[in-house]
Amino acid sequence: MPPVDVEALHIHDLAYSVIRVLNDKGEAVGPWAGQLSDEALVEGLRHMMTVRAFDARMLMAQRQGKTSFYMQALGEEAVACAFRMALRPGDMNFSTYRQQGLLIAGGYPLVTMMNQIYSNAKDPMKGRQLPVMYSSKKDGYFTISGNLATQFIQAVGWAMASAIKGDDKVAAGWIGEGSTAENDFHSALVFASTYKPPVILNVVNNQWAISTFQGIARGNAATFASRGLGFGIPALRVDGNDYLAVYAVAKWAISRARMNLGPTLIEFITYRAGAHSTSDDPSGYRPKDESSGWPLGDPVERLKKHLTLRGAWSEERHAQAKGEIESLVVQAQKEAESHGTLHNGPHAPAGTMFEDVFSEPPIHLIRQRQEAGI
Amino acid sequence: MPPVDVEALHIHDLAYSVIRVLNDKGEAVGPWAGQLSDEALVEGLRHMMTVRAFDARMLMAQRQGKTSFYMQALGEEAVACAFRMALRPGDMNFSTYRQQGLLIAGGYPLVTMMNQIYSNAKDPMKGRQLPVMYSSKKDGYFTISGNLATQFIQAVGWAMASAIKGDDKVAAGWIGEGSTAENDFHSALVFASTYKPPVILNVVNNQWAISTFQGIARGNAATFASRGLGFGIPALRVDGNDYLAVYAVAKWAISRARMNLGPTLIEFITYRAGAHSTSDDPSGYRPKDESSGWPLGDPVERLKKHLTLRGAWSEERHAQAKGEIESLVVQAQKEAESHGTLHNGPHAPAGTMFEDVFSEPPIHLIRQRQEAGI
Amino acid sequence: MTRMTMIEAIRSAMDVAMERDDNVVVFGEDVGYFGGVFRCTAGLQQKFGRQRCFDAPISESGIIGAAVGMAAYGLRPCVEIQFADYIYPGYDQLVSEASRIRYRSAGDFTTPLTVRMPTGGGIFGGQTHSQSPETLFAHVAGLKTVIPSNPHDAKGLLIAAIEDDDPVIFLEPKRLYNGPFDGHHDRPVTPWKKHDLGEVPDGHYTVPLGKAAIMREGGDVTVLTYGTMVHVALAAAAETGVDAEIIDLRTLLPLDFEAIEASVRKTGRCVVVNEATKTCGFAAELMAVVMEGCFHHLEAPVIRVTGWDTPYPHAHEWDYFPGPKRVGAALKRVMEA
Amino acid sequence: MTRMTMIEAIRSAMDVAMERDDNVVVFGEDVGYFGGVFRCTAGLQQKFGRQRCFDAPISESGIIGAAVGMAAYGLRPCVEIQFADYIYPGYDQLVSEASRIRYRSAGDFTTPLTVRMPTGGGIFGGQTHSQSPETLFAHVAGLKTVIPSNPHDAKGLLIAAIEDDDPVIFLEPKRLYNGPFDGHHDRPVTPWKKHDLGEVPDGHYTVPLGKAAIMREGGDVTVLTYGTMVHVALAAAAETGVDAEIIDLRTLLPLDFEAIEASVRKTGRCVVVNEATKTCGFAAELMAVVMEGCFHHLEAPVIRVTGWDTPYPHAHEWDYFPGPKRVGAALKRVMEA
Ligand SMILES: Cc1ncc(C[n+]2csc(CCOP(=O)(O)OP(=O)(O)O)c2C)c(N)n1
Ligand SMILES: Cc1ncc(C[n+]2csc(CCOP(=O)(O)OP(=O)(O)O)c2C)c(N)n1
Ligand SMILES: [Mg+2]
Ligand SMILES: [Mg+2]
Repeated sequence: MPPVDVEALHIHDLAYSVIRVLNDKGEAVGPWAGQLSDEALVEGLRHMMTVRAFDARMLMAQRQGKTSFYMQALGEEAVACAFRMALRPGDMNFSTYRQQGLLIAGGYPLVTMMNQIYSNAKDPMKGRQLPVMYSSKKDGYFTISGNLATQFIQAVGWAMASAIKGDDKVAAGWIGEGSTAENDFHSALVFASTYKPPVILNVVNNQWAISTFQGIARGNAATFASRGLGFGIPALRVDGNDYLAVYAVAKWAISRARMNLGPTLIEFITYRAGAHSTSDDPSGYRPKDESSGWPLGDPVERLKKHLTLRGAWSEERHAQAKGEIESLVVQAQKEAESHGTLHNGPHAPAGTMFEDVFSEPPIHLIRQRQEAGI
Repeated sequence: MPPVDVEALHIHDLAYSVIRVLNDKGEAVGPWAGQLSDEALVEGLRHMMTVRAFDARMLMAQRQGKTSFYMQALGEEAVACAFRMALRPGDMNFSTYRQQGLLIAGGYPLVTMMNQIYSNAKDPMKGRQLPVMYSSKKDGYFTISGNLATQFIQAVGWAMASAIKGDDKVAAGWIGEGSTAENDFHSALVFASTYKPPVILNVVNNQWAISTFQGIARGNAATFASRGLGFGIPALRVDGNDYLAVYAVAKWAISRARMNLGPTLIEFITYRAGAHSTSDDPSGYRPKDESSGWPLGDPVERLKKHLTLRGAWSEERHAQAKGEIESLVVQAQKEAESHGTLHNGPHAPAGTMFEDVFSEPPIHLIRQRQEAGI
Repeated sequence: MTRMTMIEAIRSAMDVAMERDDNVVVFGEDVGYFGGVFRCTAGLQQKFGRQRCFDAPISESGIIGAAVGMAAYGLRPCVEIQFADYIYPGYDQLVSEASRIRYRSAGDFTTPLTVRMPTGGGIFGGQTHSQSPETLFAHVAGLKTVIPSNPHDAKGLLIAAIEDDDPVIFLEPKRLYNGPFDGHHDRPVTPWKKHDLGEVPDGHYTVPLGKAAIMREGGDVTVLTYGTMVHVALAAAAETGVDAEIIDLRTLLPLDFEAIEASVRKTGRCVVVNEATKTCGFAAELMAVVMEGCFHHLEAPVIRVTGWDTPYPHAHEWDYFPGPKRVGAALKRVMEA
Repeated sequence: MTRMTMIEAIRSAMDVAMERDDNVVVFGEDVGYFGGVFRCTAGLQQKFGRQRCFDAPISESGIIGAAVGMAAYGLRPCVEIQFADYIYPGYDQLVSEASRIRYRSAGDFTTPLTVRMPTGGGIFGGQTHSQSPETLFAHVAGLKTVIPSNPHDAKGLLIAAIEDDDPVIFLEPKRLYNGPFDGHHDRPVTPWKKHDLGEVPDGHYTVPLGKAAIMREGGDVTVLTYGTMVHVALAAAAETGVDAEIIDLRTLLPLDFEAIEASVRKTGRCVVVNEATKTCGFAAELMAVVMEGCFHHLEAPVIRVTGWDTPYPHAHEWDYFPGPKRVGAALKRVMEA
């Protein structure tokens, strides 16, 4: 583990290799191991299992016509769940649509998430946003944009503000590997390089961008992490399906930021095991069995194996936890559905559509609302 | 000199060092030396002297109110002049406003350049463009944009087209170091990395972007060249005030492209010895004597010294050449002024303002032209 | 003649254009191997190879910037932006570059390129899959802006766009991809395969840019509209019984002044309809054009029916979308005035 | 009270805002050490330090994107885009982000930020230093758009913009920086230092967003305009002798409907003037607003005087610029109708 005040130049190799803690046997090994207690790991496992159960239910709810759209994080749960545990209250995530794990691991109520997904009467976003486009300032979760990559530079700006105010809060920017091709990936790196604010720039490389393999965005480069090196930003590549490795690297980068040592770029290698979204069917562009052949394995299974090896977990406890979690999710779903679903309502009153465009409604919006009669 | 089919990974050091041919004594040394004959070097010297004389006259013309604006390349003449000599007819430059050397070294008529600067009756751009925003397809010079960086990805697109058509023409994109912060620097690198078209991506690092020192754009990175490495694009850094080094590196990169071995990024280190433009006065932001202290020296003086050492040049020949060139420039200026200047005209007929918006004027433009009565 | 969906018609247009001219290349996000998230380019890579139809990185500015360079070289790129809502990172390359290259080089360089993008709402796409940004193109000198309302026009206009020597923005109302949606979201939509406007000639033909189509002749009031709203207006006329003349503009720039002026002078009344936000929407331009060309023929103020000046909401889609009820009310109101 | 140029007034606004609120930060290209290419931020870094006023890399999307993040944190960034012509790389961050953050988060996050940019022509700046892109902001729900015509308003409006809780686009007509240019390019311009509108209070005050100003009362015709064109219209009225009521809108969004409607109902005639390209320019929206609110009071069609639908040319600037001759002709024409 390099010192937190390392210069990017001295750890170039970490941008080209893969940091791992869990080996094939499920043991925790190497310099990044040994940071989490049994309890913390069991909690982490439960978080990942919750994300997975939540996703499965919501996917089904979408198929049942209860909402318009859903996006799961199947296979990638460790990235957001472990990262979240390394943050502190007050820190801010600028997330994409695939980091529901940040909210779930942070204890955000499942019912509230579902209310948003259903655009129902209790949706905190009042039905204005697509499903999964959560927002919660107090939970350190910046309002998600449907436009890719825009949040990456915003994370840098937020971190600059934290530094300007002498605050020790850190920001985490999140982006998919496909979206690193977008402009704002560059603005983020430029500003991070110039102002060195307390920001962690997370690239979630789940190998696919809808139908497009990562090679199209990565081009002739060996890794996405290496993009950071030309900016003098320390860049690390980590096994994103290894809960322990994700946590350790996150912790390292976050301490750097917290001590005002500047930005870190992290590439998390993972695999999008499911479809891109409910609007997508991957059978048109990738082999059905690719997912099972994916070398990093299932993050839930890997942590389960490790915990079992440690003697802190067992098949029985796993089955029991699974049952508990599923019933928690089902219960949350029932409660959420009692507040309505997309096509059957109820929703926030239609007139709220005209609110929050500005701090105060200007006359043209008042007139339009009158015209709409709502 | 690395083999032209080298992988970026194997020449990382070239992105962090500086390739030079001329040493302090004016001798040509090292692996990149020995590529140009006496005649070629004398021609190169004359090109640079012509650019300088041209700039000086046009600067004065602007001060005399004959046009609105001018931008000189003082101190940076070697970059464009030497690069141009490594290209072939049919290749295309996507240049910034500071590569007039490409046109002059390519034999483009000085009078035509001046006609553009004066927006006079013979201005090939019909008075539509700011001074120095040249365009000449047949001379391999893409129409200059006032918007920074946009041309960089266009160069990549042009090169992609060349490759798609099985053509062996190459494109050269040009950008200032300050403008590498712009989005389209990134799009260019992404597309160049993915499609590996025959393009040379030139970053002219003249240390300043108007009042802003290069550090603001470069941030925590050691060099601009290193930006290419995260894209797997071979990246070289070269002394841009060393005509021989610029030529050698250009030649190397262009052969790579010509043989379809992919893109190359080159950082030319030079120094903007003058003001940014006639609208700028650098005394407000940099020390008056910085320019004389600039370590790379004057490219004209350096080549003159080398040629003299080689026995191919002398003070007398230099003085004579200077006189000849100056009178050529003055003569061109007289001719150009016979076709008009900005404020006194004549210009292209005012009605031409409505032409070339589209291939055929649509009805609304015909109506507007009628309304304008021109 | 074959009955086609709008997607098939658009695909057929690219197929025909690529067959006839080697210089036509097609690319965009998910466009190559997979054939596009709406399947508009399905099969083109298989047929024409990976040099002519390919996947692009997720970079709208890269896609358009590269297309500008290719067009300057001599190709005719036809690129896809996955949703019109995602054009903004590429907007600079349209406004500052594609639109001005001919002008600023006095014809030395030209950029014949087509930028296709699905536009408009009605699919529960929320704020970022529903926008109608046509004003942002029509305002820019040097861009042509086209928006078809049916498969026949879509194919003919797209071929014309690709063959055009200027940059063309080609907006595809995604709610019309499969059938003529009239705003009655609670009723089934007739698929194009069962609709006369789904009749599409198989080979090459063009629908000229800059010519509107009268979709319904009428004497009482002129409706100026385009895209999805054409079908909404047809429904509104049918339901209100107002004898509306419904004009599908098809091309917003260049605009068919003749058709507009002839109709409004005839009817003396006018309703303009667009899905976009109201302020500075294209409807405002149409009102200005009618004011300039037909004021003395107007018996009532022109009324506009548009999206509201809010972001496009998800759950309240049908309160936002200017459906047949709002258009019908405007028709009646303009007749009463 | 001090007589100030518009540049000094703008600088004074930032100075006052930064004094009163530590959360106000100022940055942009060449803005910090040097104080901006137009010198609007000169002295602010020296006074407030490099944390509060600093240079940015040349990246408009970075500048606005970072400002969005800062504003979400709780700062009030006031950023400079060197010329409005260079906003496009940052347009996505305005349209898709700044404008929608409050809405999409239902008020959970807000982005109080101000984006200053010099706008308009008249300085021989050619295609890329002359544009008037106000339509592109006014069309976007969630942005406020402001454009002052004199030092007094510039300072008051800029303070109001910085203190406003929504994102504000602040367009500075660069041809007015030093004096009230009326379009007579062959005559000397009175410097603001010798002009009453150059009288600027020293400390804090605001000119409220959304309120127009009547610059000249009149009974014959209403002129709706803003920015540089206010002075052109004043000249045109003086020269033609038409008793025009000249309204300086000052804020395009929110628009002062009351002022517009009251005046047009009084005069029964209207000319709208903007410098931007004609098609979909803000003048079209004004015509639509007048059509909607005042049709039955209109005695003649509203006339618009605008830039032509071409890129802004360099040498033919005075053939392009809608000067007092064209505005005067429109005044006469609308009176004859
Ligand atoms: C600016 C923009 N362009 C295109 C899209 C359409 N789009 C949505 S998700 C996606 C793929 C993103 O892939 P990646 O960044 O790898 O993230 P992942 O979905 O794999 O998590 C695309 C192209 C968009 N939302 N925004
Ligand atoms: C998109 C855009 N933003 C800002 C500007 C204003 N501008 C013109 S030149 C310049 C500095 C460019 O510096 P650099 O790229 O280093 O090139 P140099 O002038 O040194 O050759 C700036 C900021 C512009 N022309 N375009
Ligand atoms: Mg991905
Ligand atoms: Mg520079």
